[in-house]
Amino acid sequence: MDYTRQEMMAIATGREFSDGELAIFGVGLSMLAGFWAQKNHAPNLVAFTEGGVFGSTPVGGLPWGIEDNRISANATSFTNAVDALGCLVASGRVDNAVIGAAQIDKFGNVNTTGIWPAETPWSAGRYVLPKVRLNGSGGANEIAVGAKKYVIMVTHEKKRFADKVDYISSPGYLNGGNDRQKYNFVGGGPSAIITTLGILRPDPITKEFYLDAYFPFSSIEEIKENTGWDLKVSPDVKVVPEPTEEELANLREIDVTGSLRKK
Amino acid sequence: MDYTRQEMMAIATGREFSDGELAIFGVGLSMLAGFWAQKNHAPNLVAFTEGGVFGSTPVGGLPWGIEDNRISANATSFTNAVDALGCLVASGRVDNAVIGAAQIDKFGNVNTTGIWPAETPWSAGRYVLPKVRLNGSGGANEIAVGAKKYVIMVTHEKKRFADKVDYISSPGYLNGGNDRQKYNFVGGGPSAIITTLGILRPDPITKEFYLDAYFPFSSIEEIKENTGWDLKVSPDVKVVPEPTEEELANLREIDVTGSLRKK
Amino acid sequence: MRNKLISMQEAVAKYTWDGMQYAHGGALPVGTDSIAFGREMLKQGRKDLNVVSNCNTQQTNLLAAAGAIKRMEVGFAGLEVYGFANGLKRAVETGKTILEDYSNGSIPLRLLGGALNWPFVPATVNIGCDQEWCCADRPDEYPCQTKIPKIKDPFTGKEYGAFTVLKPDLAAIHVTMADAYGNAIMLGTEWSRYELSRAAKKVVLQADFIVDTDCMRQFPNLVRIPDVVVDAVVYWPLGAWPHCSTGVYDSDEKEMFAMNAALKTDEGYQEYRKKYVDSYNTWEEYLDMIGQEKIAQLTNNPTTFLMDPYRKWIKSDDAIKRLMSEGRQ
Amino acid sequence: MRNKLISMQEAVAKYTWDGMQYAHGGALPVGTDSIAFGREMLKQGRKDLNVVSNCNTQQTNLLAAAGAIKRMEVGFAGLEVYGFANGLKRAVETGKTILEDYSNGSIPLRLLGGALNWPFVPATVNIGCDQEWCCADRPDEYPCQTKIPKIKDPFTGKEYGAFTVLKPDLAAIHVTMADAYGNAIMLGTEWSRYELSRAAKKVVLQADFIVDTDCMRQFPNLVRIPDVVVDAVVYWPLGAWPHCSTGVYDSDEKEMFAMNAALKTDEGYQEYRKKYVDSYNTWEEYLDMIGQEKIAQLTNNPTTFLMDPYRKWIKSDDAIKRLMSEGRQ
Repeated sequence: MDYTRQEMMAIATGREFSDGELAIFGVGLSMLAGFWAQKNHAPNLVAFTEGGVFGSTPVGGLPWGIEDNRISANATSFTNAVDALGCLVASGRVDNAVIGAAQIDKFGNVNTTGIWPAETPWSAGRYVLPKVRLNGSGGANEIAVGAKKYVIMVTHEKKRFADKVDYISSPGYLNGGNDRQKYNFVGGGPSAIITTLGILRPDPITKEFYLDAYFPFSSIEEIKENTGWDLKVSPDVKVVPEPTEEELANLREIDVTGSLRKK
Repeated sequence: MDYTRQEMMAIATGREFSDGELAIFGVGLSMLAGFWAQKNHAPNLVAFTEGGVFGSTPVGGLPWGIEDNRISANATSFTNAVDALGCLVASGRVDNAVIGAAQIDKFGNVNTTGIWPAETPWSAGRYVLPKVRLNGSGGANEIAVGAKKYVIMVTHEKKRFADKVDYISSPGYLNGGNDRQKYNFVGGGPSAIITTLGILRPDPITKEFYLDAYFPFSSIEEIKENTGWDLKVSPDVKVVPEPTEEELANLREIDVTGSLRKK
Repeated sequence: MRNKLISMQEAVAKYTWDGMQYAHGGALPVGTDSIAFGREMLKQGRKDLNVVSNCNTQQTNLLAAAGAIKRMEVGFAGLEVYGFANGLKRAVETGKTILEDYSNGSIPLRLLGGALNWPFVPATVNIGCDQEWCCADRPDEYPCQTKIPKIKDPFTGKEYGAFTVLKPDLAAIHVTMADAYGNAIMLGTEWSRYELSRAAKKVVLQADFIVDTDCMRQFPNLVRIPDVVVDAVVYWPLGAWPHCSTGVYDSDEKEMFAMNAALKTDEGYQEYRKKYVDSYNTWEEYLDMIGQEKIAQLTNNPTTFLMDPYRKWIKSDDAIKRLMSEGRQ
Repeated sequence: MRNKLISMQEAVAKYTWDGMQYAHGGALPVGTDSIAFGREMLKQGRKDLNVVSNCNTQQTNLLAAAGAIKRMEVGFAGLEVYGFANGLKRAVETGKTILEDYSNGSIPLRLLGGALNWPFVPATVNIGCDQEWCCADRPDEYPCQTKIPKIKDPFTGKEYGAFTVLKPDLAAIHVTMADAYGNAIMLGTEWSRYELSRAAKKVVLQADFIVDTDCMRQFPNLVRIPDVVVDAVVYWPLGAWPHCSTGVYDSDEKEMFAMNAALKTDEGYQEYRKKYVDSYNTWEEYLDMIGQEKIAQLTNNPTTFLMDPYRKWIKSDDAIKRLMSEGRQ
């Protein structure tokens, strides 16, 4: 079957969502994966955006932002950031979510703030300026802290998969184990890292992410090569089932502009 | 001129409001005094209620409550309690207000919670049940803590004017002096106690309320007799000017049901 | 979206139980409240309630008169210009109801803290007064240090208080309009209903009108309670009576006084209950009990124009009954 | 009620100054924002700004590109699907702008804390991560203990953080509709504009439409920003361009990319400024600059039906000019 790595990643992410969950979607890939799940197998997945846009579906193309007219045209409720990110996300009410990452480490900590190729703040012991400034955390910090679980969606490249991220914008399992408890986070932490090559899941005890499954077009070797730490591989490592025709058809109905089809 | 003690009290209270102030009114007498001021001499007095009802005037009679349809019929904005009592009152934004009292003491502390004729919580050293349960503080606690200044409006009776109130529902100057500073209250405290007999004001240093002025129909003696502590009298004690014809006409236009005219 | 329209009986049976922490959603003591829901709780014999009440209303006045309220946290315990709340007053003075005092501004902030799942809420109010020093739950602690404990501002070192947050088991919230999925519009002051809808573990809406979801899509900024936080929707016209519902009906002045007078004694309560609680089952019987003449009078008021933009989406009683039976399938 | 309608020039001259703490009110990086107000600040040469920005927008992207932002607190610094914000990125990477990072949820809570005049806000987010440990204001403190200091929950003894509250000198807030007195209706997500309107010391509204106060009296529950918190009202049609304003116009996709591309370099910024900042004075000239064809295209979008209930109260340009000259008397 003809599908792209991006499409496989979106479908693998969407499969993480179950019917009846309360979910928060971001823009772009995250929203496509979520709305695909709703269309494909989770008709009662209830989603909203961090702006407090409720009950809507995209109209006229993939929204440019989560407050864009394309996601506001058929909303049933507009509230605000304190409501969506505070009362629903940071509070611990949201069942599932997706966030992105510029850089990720073996404990699922996410950096979306900047790139420090030489000295990082933690290696320098002071806040040095980033070489490349990125977007910051947005609402992902609230998701990381509060969501019952969430998926991290990221392009699988060695430079993105670091032993230790330059900057923790959204905390995963921090230094592993029960390190999240130090901060009394209500959320459960990341349940999966879904990449363009496969699916990583956290060890139940150490919380270090290991390779749980790879995509039909990738391999354990390719994944290990593109990971910046010595990635452990599950003895039961699986191949992710490739998209069914129906799954792919549903995705392409959602992805009207074909943004995922660019190879 | 023919006017009641209640009308004199309402007018004396209304005279405390200046044009351009941001004010919060309660129900009943307080609202009459406020809307009278707006009509009489302070056209740009801006008032709202603790429910977050903005821009309205009573329609069809004195409202039964500050959220009654009679005060909601011509509002320009409806918000909520956090907004009105939190963001506007407790925050320190409100310039002036009126609260009532079942019992008041020489430092302007107000009791609206209950009557303990024998043992009070502070004399018993434990929370004993009140003999007579009253309404509690409502939004008056926020006004007492946050308003830049406020008037306490109360019927002048000995049983209400106590050396020390049974229960402080809304703090005035507590034990006097700068005692409010202990709690970092942003508001300035009560500027006057206006009664059916006269006007008491706080000493600038000790914050003990003294008699500043009495009404044309009352006397220093009558007031001292009806006060439960040894009331100090200003050496410059004045007689409050009686209502002018215009003032009274304006009040009676506001008090359409004549609630203040019952003697 | 799930059709959440159920009957009043079902809602009370499913979402309330003895000893629960129950919050009711209204607008101060004269404005809207889920009073019909409270009547049904009485019919079903709920007792030992732990009530969160921003303000007392005729609902809590009635439940207290019935002896159903074991404990109540409150900002204001009266009925504004309608006077003291006799049923509640009697229950408190006789020790039947433990009343824990806060203020009208602190109850909503404590609900907001619950909604945000904060550990506590900073207290700049209700300190330096007997709301801090007197604790009805722990009467021997005076001045109480544990009800609103001291907390230091880490930036200035100054001392303030800390409130516990509120997360009631259930909030029964009166709204002007709801659709079958639980999207709701309130007219008039929200009071603390927004915070309540996020703080409570379960939310039941009691609506004056059921409207089509198209109404919500036309006015999404008015939908301050979206379906995601709502568990059930109950249609109950005139459901805040004898209080007012802005845009719909006035408070029933005569009945407000009469009801409160009745609740002054146990005999009065028993009579009231027979006449105004046990006498009906359906909303049609309830409306008959109020009487068509009275309803015509209360609904002819200077706020009714506020409902005009939404009338075309109002669902008929028949349509509502169809939706209710669909929802059950 | 005071007529607060003034010109854009007057509003910026009166309410902004060099070095001030300036907050802009928008809805994330693609939705509405007071962008026209920011252009006028640039015209008037404002500099050394200390900006409070829930999210970066093209306003802060432009001001940063101009070197006018000395310091900025932010939850999100990008442009969502439109990419990184090149002007801001450049200013941060070169050290021209000190960027202090928070998150999209914590900035509104800090504004709410400012609105409530709290000493601090409990932090359950932005802790256990580099928003806590890295402080751009005090770079030598690592891990920083003073940006989000630890605070103990007095009820459980557990440790959380504490945020400083925000009380900007000015909030310039974009709204869909305002009356001359400052009552305002927002369509679409409020984002943090409600909190901002209460937290800021002064508030200027930038409105797409000026409407009659009768509109507010018909829809008082939509008026989330009442006149009492507003100092001035500025009429500026298409004022969030090239962002979108829900119910009115779409984001201008071509211009969003072109503007951001221009801001990548100082030369690009200089050209942009000449063409899109210095080229107009009145709102008519501003609309000409955008072009009638483009405006027709942007205002023909699937959200325009959201404005329908309010159209009859929209004031004409002539009526607005009359109100502006009346207000000046």
